[in-house]
Formats: sequence, structure tokens, C-alpha cells
Amino acid sequence: MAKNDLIIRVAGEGGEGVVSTGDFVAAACARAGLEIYTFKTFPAEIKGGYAMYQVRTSPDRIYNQGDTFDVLCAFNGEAYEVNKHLLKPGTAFVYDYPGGDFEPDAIPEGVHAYPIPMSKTAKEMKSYRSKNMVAMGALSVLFNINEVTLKQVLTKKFGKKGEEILNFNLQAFEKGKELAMPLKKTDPWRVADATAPKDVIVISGNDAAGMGALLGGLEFFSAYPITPATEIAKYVATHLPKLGGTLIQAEDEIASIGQVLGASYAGKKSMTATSGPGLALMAEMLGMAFMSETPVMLVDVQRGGPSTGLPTKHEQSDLFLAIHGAHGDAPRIVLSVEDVKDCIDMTVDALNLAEEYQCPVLLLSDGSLAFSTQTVPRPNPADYTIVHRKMWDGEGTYARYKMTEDGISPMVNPGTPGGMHIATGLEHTESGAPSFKAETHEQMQAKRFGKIKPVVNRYKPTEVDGEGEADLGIITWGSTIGVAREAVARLRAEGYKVKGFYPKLMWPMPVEQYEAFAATCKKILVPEVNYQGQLSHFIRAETSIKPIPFTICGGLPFTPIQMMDRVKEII
Amino acid sequence: MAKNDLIIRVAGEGGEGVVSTGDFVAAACARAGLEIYTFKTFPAEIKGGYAMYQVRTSPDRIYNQGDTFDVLCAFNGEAYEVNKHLLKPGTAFVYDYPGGDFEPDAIPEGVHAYPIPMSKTAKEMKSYRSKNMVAMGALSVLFNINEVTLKQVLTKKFGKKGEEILNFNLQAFEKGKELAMPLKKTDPWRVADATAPKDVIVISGNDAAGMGALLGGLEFFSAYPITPATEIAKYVATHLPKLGGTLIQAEDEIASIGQVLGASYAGKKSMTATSGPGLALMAEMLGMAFMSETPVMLVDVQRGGPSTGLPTKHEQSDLFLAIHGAHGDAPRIVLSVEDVKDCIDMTVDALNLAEEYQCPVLLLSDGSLAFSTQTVPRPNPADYTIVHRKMWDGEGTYARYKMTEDGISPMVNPGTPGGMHIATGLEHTESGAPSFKAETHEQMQAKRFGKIKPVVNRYKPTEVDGEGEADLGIITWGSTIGVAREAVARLRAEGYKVKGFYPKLMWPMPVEQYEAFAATCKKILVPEVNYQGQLSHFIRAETSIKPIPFTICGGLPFTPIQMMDRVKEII
Amino acid sequence: MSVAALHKVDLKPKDYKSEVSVVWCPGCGYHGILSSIYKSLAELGVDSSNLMAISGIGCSSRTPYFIKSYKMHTLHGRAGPVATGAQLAQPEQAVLVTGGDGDGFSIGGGHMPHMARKNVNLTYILYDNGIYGLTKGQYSPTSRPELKAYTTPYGGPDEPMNPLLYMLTYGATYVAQGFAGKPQLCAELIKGALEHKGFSYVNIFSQCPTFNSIDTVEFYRELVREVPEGHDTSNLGAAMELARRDAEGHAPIGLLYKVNRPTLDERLAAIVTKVGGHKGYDINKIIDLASP
Amino acid sequence: MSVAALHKVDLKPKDYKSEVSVVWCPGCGYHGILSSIYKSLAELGVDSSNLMAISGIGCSSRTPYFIKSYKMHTLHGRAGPVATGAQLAQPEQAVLVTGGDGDGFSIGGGHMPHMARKNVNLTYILYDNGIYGLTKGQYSPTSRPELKAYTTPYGGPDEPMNPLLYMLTYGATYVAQGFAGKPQLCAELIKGALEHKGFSYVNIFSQCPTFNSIDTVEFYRELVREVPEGHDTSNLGAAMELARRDAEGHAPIGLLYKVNRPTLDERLAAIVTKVGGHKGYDINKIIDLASP
Ligand SMILES: Cc1ncc(C[n+]2csc(CCOP(=O)(O)OP(=O)(O)O)c2C)c(N)n1
Ligand SMILES: Cc1ncc(C[n+]2csc(CCOP(=O)(O)OP(=O)(O)O)c2C)c(N)n1
Ligand code: SF4
Ligand code: SF4
Ligand SMILES: [Mg+2]
Ligand SMILES: [Mg+2]
Repeated sequence: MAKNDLIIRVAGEGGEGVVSTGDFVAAACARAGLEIYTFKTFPAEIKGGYAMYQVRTSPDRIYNQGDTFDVLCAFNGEAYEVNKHLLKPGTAFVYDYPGGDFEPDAIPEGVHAYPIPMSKTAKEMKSYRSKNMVAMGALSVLFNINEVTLKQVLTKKFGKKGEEILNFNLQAFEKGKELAMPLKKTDPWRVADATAPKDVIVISGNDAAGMGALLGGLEFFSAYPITPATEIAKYVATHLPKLGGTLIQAEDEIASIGQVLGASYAGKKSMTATSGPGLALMAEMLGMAFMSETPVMLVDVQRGGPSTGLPTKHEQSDLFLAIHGAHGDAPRIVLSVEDVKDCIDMTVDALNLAEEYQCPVLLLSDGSLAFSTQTVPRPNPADYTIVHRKMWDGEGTYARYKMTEDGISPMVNPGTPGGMHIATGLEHTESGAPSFKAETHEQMQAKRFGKIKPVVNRYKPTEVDGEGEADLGIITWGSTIGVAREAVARLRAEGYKVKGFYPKLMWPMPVEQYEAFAATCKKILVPEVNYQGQLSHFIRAETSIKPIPFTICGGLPFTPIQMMDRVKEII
Repeated sequence: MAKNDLIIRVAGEGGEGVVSTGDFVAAACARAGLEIYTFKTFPAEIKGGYAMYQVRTSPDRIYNQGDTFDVLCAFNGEAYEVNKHLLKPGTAFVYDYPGGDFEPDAIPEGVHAYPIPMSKTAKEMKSYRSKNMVAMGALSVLFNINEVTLKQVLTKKFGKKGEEILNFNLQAFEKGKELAMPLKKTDPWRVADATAPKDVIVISGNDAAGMGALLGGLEFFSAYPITPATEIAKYVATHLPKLGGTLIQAEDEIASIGQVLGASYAGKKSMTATSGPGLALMAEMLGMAFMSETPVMLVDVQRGGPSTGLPTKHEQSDLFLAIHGAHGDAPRIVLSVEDVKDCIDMTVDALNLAEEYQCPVLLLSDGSLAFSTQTVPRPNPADYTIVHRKMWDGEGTYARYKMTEDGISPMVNPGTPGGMHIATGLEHTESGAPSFKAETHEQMQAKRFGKIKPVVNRYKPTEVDGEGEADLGIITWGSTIGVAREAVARLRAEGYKVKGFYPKLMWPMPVEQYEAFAATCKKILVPEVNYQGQLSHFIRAETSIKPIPFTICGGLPFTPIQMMDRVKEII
Repeated sequence: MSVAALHKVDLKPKDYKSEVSVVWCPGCGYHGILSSIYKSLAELGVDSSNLMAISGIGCSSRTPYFIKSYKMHTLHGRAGPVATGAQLAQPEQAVLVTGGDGDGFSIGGGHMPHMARKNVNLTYILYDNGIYGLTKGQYSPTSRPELKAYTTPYGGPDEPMNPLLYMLTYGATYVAQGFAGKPQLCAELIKGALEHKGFSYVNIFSQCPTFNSIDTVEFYRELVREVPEGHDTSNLGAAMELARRDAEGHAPIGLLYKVNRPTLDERLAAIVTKVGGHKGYDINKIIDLASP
Repeated sequence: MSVAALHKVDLKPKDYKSEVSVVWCPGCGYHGILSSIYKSLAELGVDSSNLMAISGIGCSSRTPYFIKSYKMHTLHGRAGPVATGAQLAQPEQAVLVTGGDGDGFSIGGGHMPHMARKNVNLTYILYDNGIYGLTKGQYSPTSRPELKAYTTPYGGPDEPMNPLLYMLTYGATYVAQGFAGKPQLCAELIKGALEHKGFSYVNIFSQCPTFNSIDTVEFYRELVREVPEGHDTSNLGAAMELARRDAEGHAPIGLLYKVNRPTLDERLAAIVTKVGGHKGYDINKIIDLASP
């Protein structure tokens, strides 16, 4: 890899400015026309505790958080302790010394060490808060972080708080630069030089889902807070009112999905967002949405389970619940996102599919994407098509569940004369009247299942990464796709014949596409971050493929190298 | 088939005594040493509406409700209308005429018609209530229903209400006999003669589950009413207090499973019972039981879904939810019953497995078994082993989630000095302290999954019906097994080479047993009463078998002939 | 809701009957409640196509099937949230919720406080028969412990709750109680509820002759007493006092409480106004906020 | 619960500390509440091994980790049912539930009425900070609409609920309110609650300096007023009047209400007695009932 695809990890105590340092560096790189992909872990404590923020930046597209850092910036002893085993030859190590709360062990051979007295300098400036500015100054000098854009970013942020605060921070930044200047740079890491700025935004997965909701024409949102999904509601709460829409925080998840169902019945594009525990509580109402053919959309930001589990950690283990989590036969359309861009685009897709197919649509995101900020081409609202439900034309007698060729029955909004009808969770005839006859149930189930089948051909085809025959194909989903892309590329560069298949439509499964892909590969590896190999299960059940599962569940995403190693073992 | 394996269907308006007629006939046959298997359908209305009660009786063991009736006794015009298409040559037809509310069309060729003026006679006796007694008298004469045992049953029932009422009913019964006596019997159907009375009970699936709970040493039961599971709670409410135990009706299903978890933590054998919608609501708490390794047992009496669906109808469509209905990776042990006897025995098993493996255990029953009464050998309490959870020996420092060889950590009851600990839904160390480290999560998941694995070998092996090689093997579950048993026997009698495989342990799946069975069959047919072929899905996912799904979902069980026909088509 | 704002039509009570035939048992109090609903709709001239009737699951929750209107038959206990969503989506339409004591106060009991305190602009009619009818007779939160029911063959262990006191405590802005045996009174109370802007709650005692053997028509007749003349319906303390029943345990029927405060939809609309929100707002301005 | 019946031990408050270190923010009111709990346990001489501390999810729900006892850390909103089950299973032991305003009155709000009216014999301490702490600051059912929080950047649309009035309405048999800034009072109220036989509820105002910017220590100090001398704690009406706050909106602190009535476990035990139930009952008699 180019030495300017690099990863800077900042670590320290929560509240010490770890997050803002990361944000500033990321924004400065993005302004300089570079790509960024950030990754964070949060302390389990409410306040304080170990925090880590890592920025990967490169002039080229980035697909994941990377293998490990190239540069570590340690704000305190805990940060050093947690990361010291990763100080491999070639890495650079910037740390608070002297005057910090720790003295590192002997620096390992080949590690490039840059002691910077961050705390001491901050103390001299009589402001603990300036510690991270000192660090940033040093980092900018040492690793060629664009000073112009970094200052723009700082100005944008602190400018609002008044000249004095801005100047003080810039001063600390300069101090950091001065401290680094005399140090001899021995490592090869440098952020790429600025290029023509691209028209991008920098946004987290959760904010992106919120933005997607706005772009998708959302009118009503109801949710109950839950880590790591709450920021979607926060984003929507902040911006939806500007567009005249409504957000409410419900008393629990059952109420929020209920409100979504009610609002959708009443004619509004509606959605909610939650995480695993909330999804579990919504199972019954999602069945009702299927049965009553009411469009509802739900984002599930998966976290470490089961139960309360590891609420701030990454996992992709809600696929079983997403697809099978209803009593009776009541499927949903399930999508999953790969990256932050998908969080925008596929939230629009999910809202559209719910309207088009009049059924529940679940969009799966995950804990690592939720807070990962990435550069995304600035979305142009005009590029997004908003699909509306098929409406009754007012002709004849209205029957809500009319049998039609494609199984989709026109809807009608309350308030329309002549369209009065019932939406119900009981089995029913075309008019909605309860009926427990064998034929009714069989025909209506066939209708409800039949209408969503075409989505496998009508949703964008699953991307195949690579051409021709391969010794091994990787099939994976969610944010693990980004890891697979890089692993495939690097393996290919090393001469391996590998391919990738990256489904976004999880259910119903585009079986023919799976089969066609697998037909070109000798072996199929399915990496995923869960214990049971949930996608592997569905592949075995629905296709003729015999996948080799590759599961990890330690609360962290795969790294490209981890995936490459496994491929090399089994290819 | 012997002409004395026969099915008498009584049909009429709810409230006309349809159910008690069926109950009396069934009890009389059981008292006469015969086997019975009854089947009912309920009106959707609260009161009134079409009701049907069918008694199948034979000197030999009966496995299901049968193909169709041999004898129809129609109390009113609706009963006739609903059933007249089933009046095939050879069937007998007893009906309320003259003086009833209908006159049948021309009796089809070959149908043996016996008009009995039931309403008229009742009217003459000035008691509408005696109509069914008249019918019963006629039936007893026409079809050799044992008069002695029938009178015993009537006496048992009406005796409590005083001599007058008893005599009046017996009188009506005699009237019915007199009316039938002069009729010329042209059909071949007769209930077998009494044999030495067997030591049996006659009980419904729901009551049987209640009885199993008592035999299994249940101490605490909490439930929320729901069709078709409520009778389990009713049975337990009536009898558990006699054994010193406690039943409460909770405010909802989430509360009931929560109470069960709490009581179990506090050391009591605990369970709940519900149906699909309730199970959906319990998903989150079942995940907590898995994570906290707390024994909880739940009976799910499946009904027609999805959503509110067809609440009084039969379906076996909760397998997906039962196995996959949790966020994160959180499996359960899932069992399913074949018949009423299983409802007793496997409720005991399920309670035992929960204690043994310290995890949630789900027992699946269904709407047709719930109300089906069957003859069951009288259970002997001494035959049932009650398993208790492994308890801490008091040595050393107690660690609730201690890593042990078999993954099962000893428990301790509150009140025990030195055993204080926390049960938690957060990921945790051996002591129960929260830990979100990668190793902890991976090891603990491995422990929790690992400990339940042995159940596939330790639970009773899946029954194989037949020997040697076969052209086709039927794999099925739940009450459909009873249908398969008869279909297999009859097909074999017709010369077909067929076998059956009847799993009761649904999850984890005894894969080797499936494979071994399938290795002896050219084709595998999987009949089940749901839309998606849920067991087929799991067979495809977990074994190398390529099953041929055979699904129906009209709210009714399979009939043997229906299954035989399908086998003949594809064999 | 306040139906005052609705388009007015001139219809008879029977015009609000739908084509689905009523399935309740003969003698069930619900027949009377349904007539009262038809009557109040007709008197107010409610345009059916601007009415959403929403329910959960239970005998009482079958009501929407029998009313000509837009309607939803949802899940046990969940009429409240669904109706809240529907009301917020169409604040210019009328929303009527009907349901049972189990539906509303047992499984649905977690939603009630929030609907009331948020003053969701809808009318909630609770058919209070002290039993679970549809599931064939288990005790409900309003059952008396004397009742021997399906899961309580030896009587119940619980004290019954007090729906009126709950709703007053929760902050409902219109609280009334009727009895199915007094259809004229019920119609008046329902009419008042429909006219009220805000969360209006009407509790109606109703006999279930099929499963509740003790809360008979006669029992209710003895139980109820009209709200005394001169009761100040704007006085929460006085309403609570009445709701808590008199020394002989009589239950008040009539209007107990009625006040006005902003409804949830109004408060949400105020937020939109505050931020200057409107349909034509340029979404690019929001996207710009994410530029680095 | 009534801890009177428990085995008595002689311990200091610190002896009730577990080995797990407290994770709350500096300045959080919860530190004070925890000390009050330790103190009351020590004063009552509660034997830890006969105590079950049970919670849901939230910052407050972390409490059991810090107490030496049997304990369960359950699901958000579900401490109530789990504790009910545990109490009924071991009626001779003490059960202490701790949780937040969101846990208890938002997602768990459907369980509260039933625990109270059934008079489940346990103590419920609700840490009322007017915010969702653990999820980083969303408004809760006790938040004032002035609060600008995570999902309500422009202020909230809801009126806050009144926990004390709710619990009085629900039939709790011991209802008190404290403030984390008054640890001595809190300890007394908790002690009283633990001694009480029946469902005892203590609401404790507590500042969340991290996320609730308006309900500060100073705010609460201004807000609270001691229950007046001479208040009759057996008078429900008077307790409700106090709970509804005075004309200036002051919130009462102290004991508002305390009465005795049979607990759920007693009433269930009475059923067992009524049917002559006991461990040695011959199950064959029950099986016999099913013979044809
Ligand atoms: C989740 C769920 N649990 C339980 C049920 C079963 N159920 C249907 S109606 C009902 C109670 C009905 O009582 P109530 O609400 O008082 O209405 P009523 O029939 O008396 O009018 C119950 C428990 C259900 N449909 N869904
Ligand atoms: C089913 C479910 N929904 C949501 C959450 C997320 N959650 C955890 S704690 C909490 C609220 C905490 O607020 P509160 O109960 O007031 O306790 P505090 O943190 O203020 O002490 C929420 C919403 C969850 N854990 N489970
Ligand atoms: S069961 Fe009771 S509530 Fe239901 S319809 Fe019949 S009488 Fe009415
Ligand atoms: S977030 Fe608030 S409630 Fe939670 S520990 Fe911190 S100060 Fe306390
Ligand atoms: Mg009721
Ligand atoms: Mg709180």
C-alpha cells in the first residue's frame, strides 16, 4: 500500500478531546480533497474511560477502518497500555511526554517515537482543554496534515465561540507545531497532499440514515432511544421539522412502531429506528404490518448481543430476527448497508420499497457504521426518486385487499370519500372482512408472498467484484463488505484468484444471482461478525451453495489482513 | 380399514350441545376400552355460529383425526350445508328431520340417511336442551355406541346436578333410541364392542400440558390469556394450588415471561404458556434467559398466523420465531409434541431440560392438539423423573458463570450464604461482572452454545418408522406426525416402500439422525401446515438433505389420504 | 378530537352502520354502546370519510367493523399508539378508539398515561365489563376479586383498578363515565368527547352476561350514581374525589372533568413553526451542514 | 417488603459495598442515593444473602452491581415483573428494585400499576433525574418541556408526569419522595420502605449534571418542601393533594402515604390454604379427574 493510505489512531481518556481531535483531522483531510473513514470505540462508562478514535485517510477510495494504525497518538498511560502490543516496527508513536501520566517502556526496535509534552504545555497555557490542540499541531507537522484546511476547520468550529477562544486554540496548535518541528522524522507516513477539493460531505452512518430519510420524503418518525441507533432520531428531530414533518419519542419501541403503522395507514411516509432489543419488541407489530399490508420502514442498527449484550460494540447478528422474527408466516423485505453512502441511499430505497410493496422493510446497519464518519459525494436531492404507494383511482367499489395481477392492491388515504375500509391483522377477504376459510387464507398468503417476490429482480443487482473463474469467492454483507473489497483487491494483487459478491438485498434472497456467482468460484467463504454464521445459514437453506462460514464475534469488525489470512489458509 | 375404526361428526350451532354430545360419545367409547381421538372447530363468534365436534374411535391406536367422517349427525341446516359435499357414498347421515330447520336435498346415491326428529322431540319434551340427548340415543342405537358406558358417563355428568335433571336427560336419550330403533340400518359402521376397560384418561392437549407441568414438579406459573393456550393456565390455576404452587395472570406476556425468569432465578421451577403473538412479545426476555443462563420454560400453542390471523385455527408456523426469534445469537432448545400423550410427557421433558441446561426451552403445540381429547394411558407419577438444576456445593468462591467442562455452571438459590452473585443480560465474566472484551464475549458465547449441544445426543433419539431402504421418507413434525404415521402404514399396506422420521427435538437439530435416515430414502417429503415450509428450511440449512416441501395452510390439519396422494404423485 | 372542524353531513344513526354484521352475544352491553356511538356521530353530523375508528383486540375491539368509517383493527393493547400515529398524521380528521378493559389497562396499560399526558387529540371509549370477553372469561384489571373466572377458579388475588382515577391522574382533558344500560347518557358523553379538543376518555360499564356472572345489569344499576348537580368539571381535585367513589362505593356516571390545554399535534406544529419549517424548505441547506 | 422478618446481622454501611466499582459520573446524584441505601440496610441489619436487588437498564439500574446481595440486572423496563416473580418465589426474602424514570415510567410504565395494586411485597426506588442518562440525554416522562435534549432540540412537546400521584392512584401502600441532596432523609425513607410490608415506592429527585442542564441541584433545592408536620399518612386524599403540589408548584419530600393491606403473596397463599394445598398432596387425585 501507498504510504499515504494511512491510519492515525488517537487514544486517551473520554473527555480529553480524543473525539474532537479525530473529527478535526478527518475534516481537514476531507477539505484537502482526500477520502476518510473513521472508526471509534466508546468507553462503557458514562463519562471518562478509555476512548479511541482512528482516522484512515487516502487519496483513493477507502472501504474500511483498516488493519491497524500506522500512527498512534497516546494522550495518557491507559491509551499506551491498551495499544502498546500494536506498536509494530514501522509504526509511529506520538505520546504525551515528558509531563504526562506515564513513561513508556523501552521503545521497540523499528517504532518511530515522538515524545510531545502535551499535558505540560497545556498546563503552561493554563488550560487542560488545549492538550489536544497541542497534539494536533504536532501531528500536523509530523504527518503532513494540511495546515490550511486544518485551520479552516478549527476556525469553523471555534469561530462561533468568539475570537478569544479561537485564538487561544490556534495558539496551542502552534505550540504543538513548534514542539514537533525539531524532531527528526524517521517514519515514512505522511498524509497525501491536498488535491482539488471534491464536492463531499463528511457524515456518520447514523446521521446519513437520517439524511436519507429526509431525501426519501419522510413525513413521520417515531422512535425510542437506544444505543447505537439514537443519533438517527436526533438527526431527524433536528431537521425534519424544517421540512414540516413530525418526530416523536414514544414511550417504548412497541409504541413507536405502532405509531409508525398508524401514521402510514393515515397516508404518511413513516419510519422508526432501533437496535436489537427494540427490534425484538417490534416483532408482533411488524407481523401486523405484513398482514394489513401497511408500508412501514425500520432501521436496525445492530449491536453486540444477545440480550443487553455489548451495547456499544459491533456485531451483525440480527439477521435471523430480521428475517424470521414473526409468528406465523410473515416475511419482510430486508436490506443491509455496506457503508455510510449506503446509509443515505438505501434509507431512501427502503422507504420506497415499503411504499411500493406495502409491507415492512427493514434496513440493517451496525454499530461500527453508526459512528463511523466517511467522505461521501455530496448527495444531490434531484438524484433521488421518491416512490409513492399505488393509489385507488376512485372507480367502482373500493376493496382494500383486491386481488390484482401483481398482488399489490391500491391504497386510499383517510379523508377520501368512498374509500372507507378496514386495515386488519385478522385474516380477511378482499374487502377486509374477517374470514377464516381455508381458501381465503391460502389465497391471501399467496398474494402477500407473491407481491414481494419480484423485488429480487427489481432491486439493484448484487454487485460482483471480479471477473471469470476464481479459486475462492467471498460472500458477505453489511460493513464487512468493505473489508472484503480490500481483501479481494490485495489478494488479487498478490496473484490469488478471488472474487467477491456483496448482497444488499438480504430477503427475499436473489438466489439466481448467488448461484451464478458461486458457479464461477471453487470455494465460497462467508465472513460475518456473529457467532452462528447467520448469512451462511440462509445461503445453505436457500441456495445450493456450500459456504465455508468464517465468523468472529469479539465486538470488532474484521480487518482486511484477517480476511486475507483466512483466504490463504483455505484457498 | 376395519369398519369399526370410525369417525362420527356432530355438527350444529354453538350452544346446541354439539360439544357435550361429542364429549359423551368419546368418554363412553373410552370407558368401553376403545381408543378415541377427537377434533373440533370453533365458531369465530363468541356465542352461536357453526360448531363441529368429531370423534374418531377404534379398538386400535389412533394417530390423527382421520380423513373425513363416516357418520355425520347434523343438528341444523348450517351443519348440513357445510358438510353436504362430504356425504360420499358409504357415509351415514343422521339429521334433524322432520321438524328441524331444514330439509336436505335428495340424498345422494349410496349415502345412508337416518332422519331423526330431534328438535320436534325436544320441543315435545318442552326442553330445547334435550335435543342432543335425543340425537345421542339415536346414535347409540344406530352405531353400537356402548349404552352401558354412555349411561355411566351421563350419570357421572348429570348426577351432580340432581336426580331430576339426570332422569330427564336419560328420558330424552331413551326417546332417541326409540326413534332410531325402527329405522333399517343399511350402513356398515359400528363402534367396536366393549373390551376390558384400559387404565386410561381422556384429556385434551392443553389440559395434558397442564398435567405434565404438575408431574414435572412445576412450582410457579405466570401467563396472559390467549387463544388457543389459555386452558393450560386454567388447568394449572385449578390444580397447582393443591400442590402448594403459585399461578398468576400477568398484565401481559412480557410480564409473564419476566415473572417466570424472576421466579426461576429465585429457585423455583417456572413456566408460561402462550400462542404466537405472545411468543413474539417474549422474544427479548427469552434472549435475557439465554444470556443470564436462567432456566425458563414456555409452551407455545401455535395458531393460524400471521398477526392476529386465524386465532382459532390450526397451523404450525412458529418454528422460525421459536428458533430464530431473538436479537443477537441466542438459541433455545425447541421441542414439539405429536399428540396429547406428548403434551404430558414432553412438558415434563421441557421443564427438565430447562433446569439441566439452564436456558430457555420452548415446547411447541398447536391449535388442533390444544382441544383434541385423546385416550392416554393413565400417567403414573412415579414414572416421571424430575431433574433439578446443578447446585453449587458451597466450596470456594462462588462464580455464577464459571467455566466448566460441560459449560454448565452450578447455580445457587437466593438465601444461601456465600452464594451472592448477579444474573445479567450484559456480557460478563465468570463472576458476572460486565465485560465487553473480545475474548470474554467469544468464550462466553462458546460456553453458552457449547453447553446445549449435547442435547442432540442426550434427548431421546428421533423415531424412525420403518426399516431398510425406502423409495420415499416422510419427515414431519408436531401433530402432522400422527397423520404421517397412518399414511406410512397405509401406503406400506398398499405395497409402497415408505418410511417416516418424526423429530421431537427441533433445535438443536439431531443432524446425524436426519442424515442417517435420509441415507435410506430415495426422496424426502416434508409435509407441514405452514406457508413457507419452515422445517424444510431448517433441513436444507443444517443437513445435506434436499427435502421436497409439502405445505398447506388452510387452518386445518392434513388428512392421511391427502398425504398418501401426494406421496403417490412423487414417489 | 374536536369534530367541530369536520365537514358536516346530515345522516341518521343507522347510516353509520357498516355492512359487517354484529357478532356480539345477545344481551351484551356492547350493543347499547354501539347505538350510542351511532347516535352521537349522527347528532354531530360527522362525515364518515373523515373518521378513523381504531381498536385493539377483544370483543369490544370489534366495534370498528360495525362503523362506516376508515378503520383499523390492530393488536391487543396497541390501539393507543396506532391511533396516536394516525392522529398526528391527519390532525384534521377525527379519531375514535374503542376497546376493552384488558386491552386498555392490562396489556395496553403502558400506553395510556402517555396518550393522556400528551393530550393526543382523540376520543377513547373503554368498554368496561370487568372480564376478558373474547378469550372466554378471564379476570381483567377491573374485575372484583369475588369473580371466579377461568384462571381464577377460587377468586382473584387482585384489587381492581380505578379507570377514572387513572385517567385523571394521567392528565386526560375530558373524563366521563357511562353505563351501557343508559344509552341516552352514553350518547351524550360520547358526543361531548367527540366535540372536545384533546384526549377525551369515556369509561362505560357494560355487562358481559356470557362470562361475567357478578357484574350484571342489576349490579351496575346499584353501583352507579349520577355526578351530582353543581359538580365543577374544571376542578381536578373534585373530579378525583368523585372518581374515588363515595363511602358506599358508588361509582359516578356523567362528566367528571373537562379542561383545555394544547394538544400534541398543536405542540408539534409549534415546533415546526418555531424552526420556520415548511414543505418547500431547501433540503440542500441541511446537507450543507455536513460539509467538512 | 418487610425486612423485620429477616435474619439480622450487624454490619456497617460499607459492608454492603460489592467489589464492582461505581461507574457513575462525578457529581451524579446517584452516589448519594447509593450511600443512603447502604445506610438503611446497615441500620436495619439486613442479611445480604436474603436480599435480592433487581433492576432494569439505565445508569440507575447499575445499582445492584454495587450492592452485596443476590441480584439481577434485567431488561429495560422489566425489573418490575422479574422482581414480582422473584418475590413470589421467595416471599421470605427481601426484594429491592432500583431504576430510572425512563425505565420505570416510560417503557416499564405498563407494569407499575399492577405491581402497586397487587401490593407486591417489595421496595421500589426510582431515581428521578428527568432524563435518560445511559443513552446520553433524551427527555424522559418526568422531563420538563423546557429541556432541550437529544431528540428534542427545540424543547419537548409533553407535560411531565407526576410519579407520586401515579403511585397513589395505583394503590401503592407506601409512597415517599426524597432528593439525592438530602441523604439523611433518603436513608430514612428507604428504611421505612424496607420495613413496610407491601409495595413501597420511593421517588428520589437526583441531578444528572452530565445530561440534564436544567434540573440541577439548585433547581431541586428550590423545588422541594418537606411534607408538612401533622400530615396524616393514612389519608389517601391528603396524600394526593400533596402529590399534586402546592400553588407554587413545590414538590413534597418525606413520607406521603402508608397503609396496610394484604400482599399478593399472602393472597396467593390464602388460595393455597383455601384448597387445602400442600407439597405432599397426592397428584393421583388430580389425574383421576381425567378418567373418562
Ligand atoms: C399479544 C396478545 N395477547 C393475548 C391475546 C388474546 N386476547 C385477545 S382479546 C383479549 C382480552 C379481551 O378482553 P378485553 O380487552 O377486556 O375486551 P372484551 O373482550 O372484554 O371486550 C386477550 C387476552 C392477543 N390477541 N394478543
Ligand atoms: C428495549 C430497550 N430499549 C431501549 C434501550 C436503551 N436504553 C437503555 S437505558 C435507557 C433509558 C435510561 O433512562 P432512565 O431509565 O431514566 O435511567 P437513567 O440512565 O437516567 O438512570 C434506554 C432508553 C434498551 N436498553 N432496551
Ligand atoms: S363474551 Fe361478553 S363481552 Fe363478548 S360479546 Fe359476549 S357478552 Fe359481550
Ligand atoms: S449520565 Fe447522568 S445519571 Fe448517568 S451517571 Fe452520569 S450524571 Fe448520573
Ligand atoms: Mg373486557
Ligand atoms: Mg433517568
